Amino acid sequence: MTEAWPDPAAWLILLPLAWATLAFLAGPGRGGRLAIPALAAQCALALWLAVSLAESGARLHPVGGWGAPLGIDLLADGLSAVMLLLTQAVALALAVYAQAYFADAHHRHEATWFWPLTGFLIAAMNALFLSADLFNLYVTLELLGLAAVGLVAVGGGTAQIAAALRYLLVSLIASGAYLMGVALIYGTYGTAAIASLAPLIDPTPPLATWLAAGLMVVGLMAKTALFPFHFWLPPAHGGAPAPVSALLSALVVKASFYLVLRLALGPFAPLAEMAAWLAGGLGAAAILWGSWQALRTRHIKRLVAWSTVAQLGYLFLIFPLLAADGLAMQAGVMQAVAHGLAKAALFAAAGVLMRATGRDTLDGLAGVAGRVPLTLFAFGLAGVTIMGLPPSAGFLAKWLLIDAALASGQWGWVVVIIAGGLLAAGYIFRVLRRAFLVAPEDSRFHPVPRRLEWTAFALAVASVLLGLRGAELVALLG
Amino acid sequence: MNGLLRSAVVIVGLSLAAAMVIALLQLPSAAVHLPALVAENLAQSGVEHPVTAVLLNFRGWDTLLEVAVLLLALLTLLTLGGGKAPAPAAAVDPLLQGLARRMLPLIVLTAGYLLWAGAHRPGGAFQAGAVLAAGAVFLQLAGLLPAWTAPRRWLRLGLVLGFLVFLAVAAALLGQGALLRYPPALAGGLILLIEAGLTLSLGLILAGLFLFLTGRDA
Amino acid sequence: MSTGLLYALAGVLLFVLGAAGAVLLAHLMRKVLAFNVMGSGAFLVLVGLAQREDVIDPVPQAMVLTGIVVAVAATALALGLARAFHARTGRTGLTEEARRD
Amino acid sequence: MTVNEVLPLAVIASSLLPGLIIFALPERRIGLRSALNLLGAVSKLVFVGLLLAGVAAGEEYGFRHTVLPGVELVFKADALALLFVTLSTVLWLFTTVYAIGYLEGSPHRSRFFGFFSLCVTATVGLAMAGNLFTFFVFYELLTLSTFPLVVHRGTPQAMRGGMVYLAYTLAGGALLLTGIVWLHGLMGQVDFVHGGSVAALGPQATAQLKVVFLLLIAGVGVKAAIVPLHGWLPQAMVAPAPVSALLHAVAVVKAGAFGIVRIVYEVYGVEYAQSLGLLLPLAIAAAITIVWGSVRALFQDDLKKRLAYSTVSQVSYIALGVALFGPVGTIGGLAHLVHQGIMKITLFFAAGNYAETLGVHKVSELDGAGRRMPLTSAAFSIAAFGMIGVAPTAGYVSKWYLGEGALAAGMDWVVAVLWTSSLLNAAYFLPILYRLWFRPRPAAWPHEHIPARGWRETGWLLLAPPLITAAAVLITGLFAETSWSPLAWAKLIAAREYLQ
Amino acid sequence: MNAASLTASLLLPLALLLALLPPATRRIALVLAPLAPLPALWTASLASADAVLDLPWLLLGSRLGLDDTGRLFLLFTALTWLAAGLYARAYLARDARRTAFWAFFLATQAGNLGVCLALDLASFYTLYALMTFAAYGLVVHTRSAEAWRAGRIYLVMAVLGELTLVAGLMMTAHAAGGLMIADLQAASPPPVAVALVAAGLGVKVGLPLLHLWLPLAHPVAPVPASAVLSGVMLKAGLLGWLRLLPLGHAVYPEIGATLLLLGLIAMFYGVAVGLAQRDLKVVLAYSSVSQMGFMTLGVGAGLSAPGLWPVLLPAVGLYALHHALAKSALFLGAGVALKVGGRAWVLAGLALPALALAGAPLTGGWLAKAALKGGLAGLPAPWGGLLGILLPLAAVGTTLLMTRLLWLVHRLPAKEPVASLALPWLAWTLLGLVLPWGYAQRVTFPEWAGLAAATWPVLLGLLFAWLAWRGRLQVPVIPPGDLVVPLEHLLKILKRRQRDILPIEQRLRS
Amino acid sequence: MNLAFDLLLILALSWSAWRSLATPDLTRAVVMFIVFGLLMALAWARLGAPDIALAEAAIGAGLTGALLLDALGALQARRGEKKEDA
Repeated sequence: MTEAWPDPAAWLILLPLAWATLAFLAGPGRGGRLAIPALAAQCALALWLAVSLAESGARLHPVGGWGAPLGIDLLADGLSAVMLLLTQAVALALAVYAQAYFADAHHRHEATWFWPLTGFLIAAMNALFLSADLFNLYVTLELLGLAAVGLVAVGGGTAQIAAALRYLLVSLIASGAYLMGVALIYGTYGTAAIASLAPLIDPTPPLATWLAAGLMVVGLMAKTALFPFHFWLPPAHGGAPAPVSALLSALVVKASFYLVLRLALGPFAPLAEMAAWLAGGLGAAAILWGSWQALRTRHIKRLVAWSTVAQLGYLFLIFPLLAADGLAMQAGVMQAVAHGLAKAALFAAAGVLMRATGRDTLDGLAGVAGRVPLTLFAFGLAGVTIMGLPPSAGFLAKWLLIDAALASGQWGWVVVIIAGGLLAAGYIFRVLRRAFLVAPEDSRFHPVPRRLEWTAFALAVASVLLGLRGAELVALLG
Repeated sequence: MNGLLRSAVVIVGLSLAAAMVIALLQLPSAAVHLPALVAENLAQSGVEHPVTAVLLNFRGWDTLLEVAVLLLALLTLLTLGGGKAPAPAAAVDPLLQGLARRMLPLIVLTAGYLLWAGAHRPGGAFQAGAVLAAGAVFLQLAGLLPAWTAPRRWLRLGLVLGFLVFLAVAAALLGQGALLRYPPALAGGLILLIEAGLTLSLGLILAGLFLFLTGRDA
Repeated sequence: MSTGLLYALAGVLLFVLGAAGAVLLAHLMRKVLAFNVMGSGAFLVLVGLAQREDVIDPVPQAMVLTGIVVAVAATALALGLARAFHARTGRTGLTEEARRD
Repeated sequence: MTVNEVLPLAVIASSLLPGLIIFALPERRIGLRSALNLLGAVSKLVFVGLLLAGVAAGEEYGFRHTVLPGVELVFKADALALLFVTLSTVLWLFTTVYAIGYLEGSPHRSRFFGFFSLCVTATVGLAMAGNLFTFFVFYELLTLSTFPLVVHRGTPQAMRGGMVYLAYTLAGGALLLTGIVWLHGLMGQVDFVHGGSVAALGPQATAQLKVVFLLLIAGVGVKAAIVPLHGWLPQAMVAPAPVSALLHAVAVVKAGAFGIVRIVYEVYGVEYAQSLGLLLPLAIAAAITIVWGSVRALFQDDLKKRLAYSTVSQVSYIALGVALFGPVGTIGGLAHLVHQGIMKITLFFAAGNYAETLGVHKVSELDGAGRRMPLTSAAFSIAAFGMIGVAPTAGYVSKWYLGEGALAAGMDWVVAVLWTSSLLNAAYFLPILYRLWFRPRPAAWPHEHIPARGWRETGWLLLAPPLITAAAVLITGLFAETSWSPLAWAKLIAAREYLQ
Repeated sequence: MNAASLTASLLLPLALLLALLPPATRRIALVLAPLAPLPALWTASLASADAVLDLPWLLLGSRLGLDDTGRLFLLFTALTWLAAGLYARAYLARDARRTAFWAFFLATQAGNLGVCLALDLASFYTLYALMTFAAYGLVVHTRSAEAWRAGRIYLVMAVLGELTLVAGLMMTAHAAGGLMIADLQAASPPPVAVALVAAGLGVKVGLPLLHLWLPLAHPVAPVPASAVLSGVMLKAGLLGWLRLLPLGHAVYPEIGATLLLLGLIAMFYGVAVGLAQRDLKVVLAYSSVSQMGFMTLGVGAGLSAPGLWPVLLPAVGLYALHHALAKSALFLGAGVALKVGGRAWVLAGLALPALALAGAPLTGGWLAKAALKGGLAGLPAPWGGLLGILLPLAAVGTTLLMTRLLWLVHRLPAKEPVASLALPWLAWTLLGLVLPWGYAQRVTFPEWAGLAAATWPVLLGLLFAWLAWRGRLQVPVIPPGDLVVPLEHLLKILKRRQRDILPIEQRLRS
Repeated sequence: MNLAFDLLLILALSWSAWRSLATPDLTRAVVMFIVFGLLMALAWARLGAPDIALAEAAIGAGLTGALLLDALGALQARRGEKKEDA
């Protein structure tokens, strides 16, 4: 039987649900004061979970005490622990950021239901990371999708509404595909529990299984905004308020990737090899196309959003390489974590830059290097991670990826990885370079709360310093 | 481009349909047979109706999250608004109003029945809540209930009450061992408690989905 | 052919129809309709396929119940967004928007 | 942790920490900032001194930290590392002093000095890297920390220079990374060890090892500005003078050259590299660079650009020395690592003085500057003679050893390269000296910022560093055979690399 | 004591140079500057034969000391510098750039003296370079257009020479396995090394084709500087040959032959072009080219036939001594003549060293030429016989050239005499007559019977001169620097071409 | 008999779904969708799932229908009767 009351995994879902609900109860614009300590507690829980997992290995929590296949299992293993840790940490930082961000009179109206939405979002992600049941995962996906849509719409502007709408539609169609996959799987095997499914699926399954896997993965790819399903992402992430963009880009898209990874490593492992090349190819295309667009756009946040499109490509590069002794999986997770921290920092920093200049274009950045140096530094540091330069975690991810690619003799990916890094440098430095320009005479700068700057900085530093503790992360993955 | 997309979608759709049809027709029997398991464990679930047992006990976790989904949809709708005054109810047929007034108790009664029935036959919180919501919609159409704008505190409490109860039960049970693992003795009572709360809240939420929307931009 | 399988096949049809519609139709309302059709198809497959030997399976039924509620929530949200979008732009489709990037 | 583990870290931290604090300092805290800078520089010098004493006595210093399974961050302060560390540390001290004077009153000094410190941190880290992975970490850190310095002025021209700089160095980094990971895949972790270690892979890996070598050398070759990878260097000249001085004398180009040294000696092992036939192409590339850089320098009127092309040429002497199979060439290359550093930094200091004091940026505007600024010009002249290789300067010593090394390696043609290069050096430096000393001074300087006061032709912070480094150019040349000279240290290293 | 005197020889000029720089000590330094060669003089004359100072920490490991050759060279070098210095004190008394002159003067001097003391390659080269580069300041001292031109050409040639020398030295050292001059005693470096060393130093010596700078640079410098340039600095190149070439133990027939040939050409070419000059100092400069040809012959013979070297070495040394004294006396005299005019006592004073140069009996030139001739006679055919004929002819040429010089002096308008210049000059001239005799016991003393053989070329030369004067022979004018002129022209064309090249260059850059 | 009913129902379902998507008139489309929802409820009943049938009728057809109609009104109020369906 499982441990008594303190199962941190389950609390990690209940706690955000609870504070989200209470925040709603508290009324519009409220909840920040509730969220921050709660998130801190969640951080501690996630850490606790990670430590205990490192000691004792993966752990199952049968909800309702029934156990699969009748009931639903929560499964906490190294992979989920890493994602949970990432989520809580980034969310905590962004909560601190958001509280300061929305304190400003100009942005207060955006905060109406920000906190409960965020709570649900985090709960959904935590639930997703822990769930071991395909249908339950569908519910968490929906919960996550709706929360994300709500957050995109939080700004209330026309562009945001449009972006939210597009996001919602894609998300719904994708969920539909996923649901169909679940239906087929359930029909074929009579269960939706991953643990029960894994031994049932052999390398020569019936056609229905293939179709199910295809539908599910395609749906998840669309939710992850993998090329060519990426079109919804730049407006959604580029248009939302900065803390929201950060949450979405850093965490939400990772959830569906996580699921793909889970499926590819778990029940669909026998099938994964066939589709891996396709996933890798799409990932490569995403890297190149996303970077290219990031090099062209004129808006700061659009640039960062396109960067997300590109960086997500790396996550899918791992699939053709999964066979190579765990390196690729580590690379994928490392990239997810690195990108999560860095992208949160980038969006947070972009938010500060935009607020300081009062403009959202790259051209408006001239001179910010002198005004908000810390933020620019944060942007640069996060950029280091995005570019995959040492000693950041992004670097370790790329290192592992290249290592895996070379180990399996698949040269082509190396070229893509390297090219992607260089292109990333190109767009990151587009920002930095303008920031260093001398400010034009007529430019006006607005003061920015220090807390915004420091949060962005802390996230960026974390993304870089994590590179020094990569061994622990990998050890946790087991 | 559009034509191309259209033909591509049609082709993909047709082949997908064909593939699925073929796949379904050649499926062997499933390896796992859950109905038997459900029947086996029904006695410990606290209810007699298998669907309710699955919904609130075996897969109660899905249901908990599902309620959160509903709440979330409502929340998002609220973010779109921004405190516009509700449109004055249009002049409505007095006959309809009369009918509505008389229907109201009936609706509530039906909902109560469905809730109670859920334990051992078709019915339950969702259906009951839906009926309640339908009633609210009906009232609104009859001009008896104004469209909602930003919810006040009591309404908010009503909206989340069911979920909070569910959550509290889950948390309390987690403290005892596992999420939503009802002690067999208390299972029936707890499920009823949850269902009662849910009926109220689901009714309000589902109604809210309509009432918040309709007042939006008329 | 069992009833379950029959409805499952119908579900396939509806799913594909809905999916194609959701992708191709421009009007937001129709997208919502299509999505609902698509969902219904998936639900039919879920229950129908599980019951292809005509044994009632409460588990997928419970799942579909959950699914229906989720679907209505999503529908309401989509409609809400569509209305807000329409209120701000007067437009009922996203297609022109899609090209502006 | 033992003292032997802490000391290398202390060397790194002694510039990292002040740098980080400086970032946070408000612009007006000049005194505190300068104090921090100097404190860092001096304490680093002390740590390095301790290390030097220890290494000379046979102590081993190192530190390991596992980053990924099978991937470690390794620091080791061996003789070779200390050669470069000492150079960086000493020149950092001077450059700091100089920069404090140079940037007096200019904006964004906290940023400048912060990155400046980071730059030095990266350099010493790179020098003490104990494996390719660690080397790469600091190699890229160096790229990043120098970028803000290059674009410091914030002009469009500076931006262009900065972007060119980045494009080159990051692309080089990418090549290097590929090579490193590849080698990692073949070998597992590759620590730097005397005599190299890849030979253990056996004959079936030679083809791969050759490609890896090409990747690695091309990667570091960008920073070492080997033709045709040198294009960034003249562009990067838009940076303020202290940056050019540090970039071109110590940090960036040397990092590349140092990388070549490590790769050839301690990854491949010079014997093995020779047996693979890798050294001759390297020598040829270096030779081409040496000549081409000098030829281009001839045509530059911008003083700093001329110096930059001169750097392109001079840094490849190091690569050349490495490529000469045999200890004498090694000694020459390693000694040149230091010698070129002090000579070039002197030249840049002086160039900066002309710019900052008189507003003179072009060679053609230097007429008579020797009269106005005799001390600066004297320093410049000494360093220029050093560059040409005129005895008794440091440059002469290294050129001598390079030539002897080439003869010992049977590569007599290298002497002709050295001859040509020296001739070209003379051709682009002597006209400058001629203008400085023998041409009449103009009626007015382009933009005289700092008036002369007695013998103080400019601010003393600007004056002292070039004088000291110029003296060092003479002293290291004159006393090359003493036991504490860079040459002696280079001999020590060479003895270890060849002592199998 | 030896160590101290060796060190002082080198350091005193440098110390005085440093003292010149700060205004505070400048005055006293100026006063003392002419005396800078005194320690060197002391060393040359009094230091013990085994005086060696090992300085392993200096440069690449240095050794200073004296051997016979070094002592001789140091002696006349120090003496000449002393004379020139004393002369310069008066000559430049009112010069505006006096300090600069003395600075370069002292630096050059330190290098020059040091070269005589250096017993290892590195310090030899170092001091040699110091001398070469510092002398640039002497060449361009007047800042006139000619001076700039001469300076430029001097520098180009000097740099080429230095670099070639270093390349040669590298190879030599590699062959010898050490940097000490002593290590070279038994080494036989590859011919290319020998050729490089010979050519590198040949620039200084003024070998034909490498001499281009010489007729330009020597005349434009202030007179005392010309005196040392022509008198002793050329000898530094010669000393380099003696020290660095594998003379006496290895055969290099091609290089030896080449040097012999170049020496011959120099002897006649210098005279021929010198006769076509109008400027006193240019005439003297060409005379130096010609005279250095004699010494080149000795070295060439040494490389061709090592067996002769024991005889040749003292002969070449004596010749160097003699030429240094005579040529510096002539330059100083020319300076006096330019200030005073063609007075009789000036002509007489000039005639003495002129005669010596021509090898008139009983002069140093006579001794030197006889010794050299004795050595060269041992050369195998055809050189032995050929030289026997050509050497006297060269003496004829020298006589002619000297006559031309005196003729030019004679035509100078007379001015006020300047005692401060004249006295050091005259004293020096006399010393120059005596001193070679002190060295005569080292060489085979010429037989008295040979007096006639030494006399007739002088007489023949005088005859030719008289005939030319009588016949009002018009001397064609060759611009100083001869071959430089077409070369410069070529360069100008190239420069014009550069305008066409430049766009390509720019295109390359973009 | 049952099979015939099932087939008929499926035909009706498909037709109503198709019409709700394809018919040019939006109002008619929504109505068709409500019909579709009711038919779905029937189908659920045929599949032995009265719970779903109830829920489908109340939520799928009822509430969704109401939402759709309301939204339709809102969307058309602004644009007059103009259909934008391309």
